[in-house]
Amino acid sequence: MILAAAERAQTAEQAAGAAATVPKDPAMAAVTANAETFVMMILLTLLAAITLAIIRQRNMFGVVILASIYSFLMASVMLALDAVDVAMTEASVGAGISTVVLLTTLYLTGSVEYPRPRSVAIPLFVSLVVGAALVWGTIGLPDFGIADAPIHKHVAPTYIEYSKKHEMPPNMVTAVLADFRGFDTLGETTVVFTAGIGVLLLLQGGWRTSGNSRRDDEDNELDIDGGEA
Amino acid sequence: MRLDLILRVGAKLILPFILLFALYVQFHGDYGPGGGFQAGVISAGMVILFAIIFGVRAAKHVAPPRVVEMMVPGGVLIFAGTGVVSMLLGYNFLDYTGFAHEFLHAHEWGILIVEIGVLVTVCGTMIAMFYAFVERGRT
Amino acid sequence: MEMIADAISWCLIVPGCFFLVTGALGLLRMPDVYTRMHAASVIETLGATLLVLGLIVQAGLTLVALKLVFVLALLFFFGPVASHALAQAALHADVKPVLAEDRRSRNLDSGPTGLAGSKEEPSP
Amino acid sequence: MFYVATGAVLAALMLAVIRAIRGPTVFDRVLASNTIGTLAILLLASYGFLTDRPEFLDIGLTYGLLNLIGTFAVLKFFRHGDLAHDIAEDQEKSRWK
Repeated sequence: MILAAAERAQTAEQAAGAAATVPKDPAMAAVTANAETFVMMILLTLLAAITLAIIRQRNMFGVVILASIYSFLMASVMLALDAVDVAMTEASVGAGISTVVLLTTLYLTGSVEYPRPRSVAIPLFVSLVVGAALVWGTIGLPDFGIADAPIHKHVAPTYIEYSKKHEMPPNMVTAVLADFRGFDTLGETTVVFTAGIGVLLLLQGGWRTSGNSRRDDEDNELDIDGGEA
Repeated sequence: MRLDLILRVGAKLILPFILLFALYVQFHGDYGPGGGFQAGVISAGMVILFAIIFGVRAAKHVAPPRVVEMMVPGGVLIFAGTGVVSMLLGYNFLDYTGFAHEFLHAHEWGILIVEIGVLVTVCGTMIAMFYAFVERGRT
Repeated sequence: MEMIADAISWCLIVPGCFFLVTGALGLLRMPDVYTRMHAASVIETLGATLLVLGLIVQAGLTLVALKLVFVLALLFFFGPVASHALAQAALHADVKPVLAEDRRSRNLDSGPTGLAGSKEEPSP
Repeated sequence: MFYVATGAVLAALMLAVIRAIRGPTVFDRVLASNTIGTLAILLLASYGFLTDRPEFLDIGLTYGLLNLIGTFAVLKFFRHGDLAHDIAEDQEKSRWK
């Protein structure tokens, strides 16, 4: 049992790449794997508790604060799963920006959730069916962390070999994101750009009037008046 | 009557460190966790903290909305322009091999420039979203 | 040498853990916001400082120790700032501290049911 | 040793989460969230030592720096009902009145 866990941990670490320093001793690896399981179980339980509290909470301020706690715990889970860059993204977005954006939204919408309009049977049914379909879909996936999953056989070893051969940056996530898959990252940046432009268009109401100085505004108004006359 | 003197002094203390940490995350991304997206979010967080403590008007002196809105497409242009330059140098789109005399140096330069593009877009988008949300429903 | 370092970190980490759990217990059990803040400050000052100092001893003279020092300085300077802002906002929102007389009279009146907090979710 | 530290931090984390869920006023929740931020930094540090990879403290630093933004935002919203509220403008207005 312990040996299997050690093997699993080692293979998972090897598959995870060169960024992690693999513990040499198998006993140490077993200890690490057990501790990881323990921490993960507690963190996931806390996440479930926070989620239930968010659902039951009617005051929107409580929801905002609980959501920030959720993102704290989620970043810890990401770190326990060795996804360091994702953990960093979750920490930086969840701790500061998302709280601020949710609060500014609350200023526009009001802070108390309306009581449920109708019966909950249909939404409950829909969400149960969708959730069951998603869980059913995960059965087809390979087990968590096993070494002979297809993703560890073809693409990842190629990247690892290539970046070892050419002595690329030690954090391979950066190399993969910005170099090997630079085209994807360009697409992601374009997505951020598009989302930002969309939000700006929605909130500022088409033509931009905010950034100009007062005199510019008056000029615009005069122009509009002249045009209408 | 300045009730929040302590907040102002505390914010003045922490603001430069947030920006410094953002730069660390940006330029240390090759060796540790982080990269352009995270650094952009952190530096946008600095401007937002400034706006919360010192008021939005002061923040607009620091990061004028015109500049911020230029940053949103500017980063994408930097990113795509890197690709175009590498095509002009005779390689594939976003293949950085032609940027320097040596493979490793060229790719480090390419990654650096591309990450700066990501930083500029993400930072601009976050600050512009904050300004837009904050201005909505007033005046 | 390693044994001495281990002994020093044990001596720092165990009290740190004790103060962490004590502070969290106080955060859960205290009757109102201000006393809870009092308990939480134990976590942020004593517990975190001792724990991080123990980890610094384990890390030795490395970059990790430097980062831990930064974390320590951060907690040291900005925990009190956040606590100050929180207490000020709570006072501004008219959350009254629960006094000993209140508790005694409430205990006489209606038993210990009303201890959980002085006010329901205030809205701005 | 790191087992003890991680266990204690996890126990404190659980107690703080219970307070965040139960907290009657918003300020209790903000306090619990602030405490959870501190505890998350400590968890990252001790867990990094436990798994022999303490290099990832950068994430803890991110927490520490950005936790302040969220706390200040919530508290300012409560104090003034508005994130864009400008105290300097208030003072100018009161001077002219």
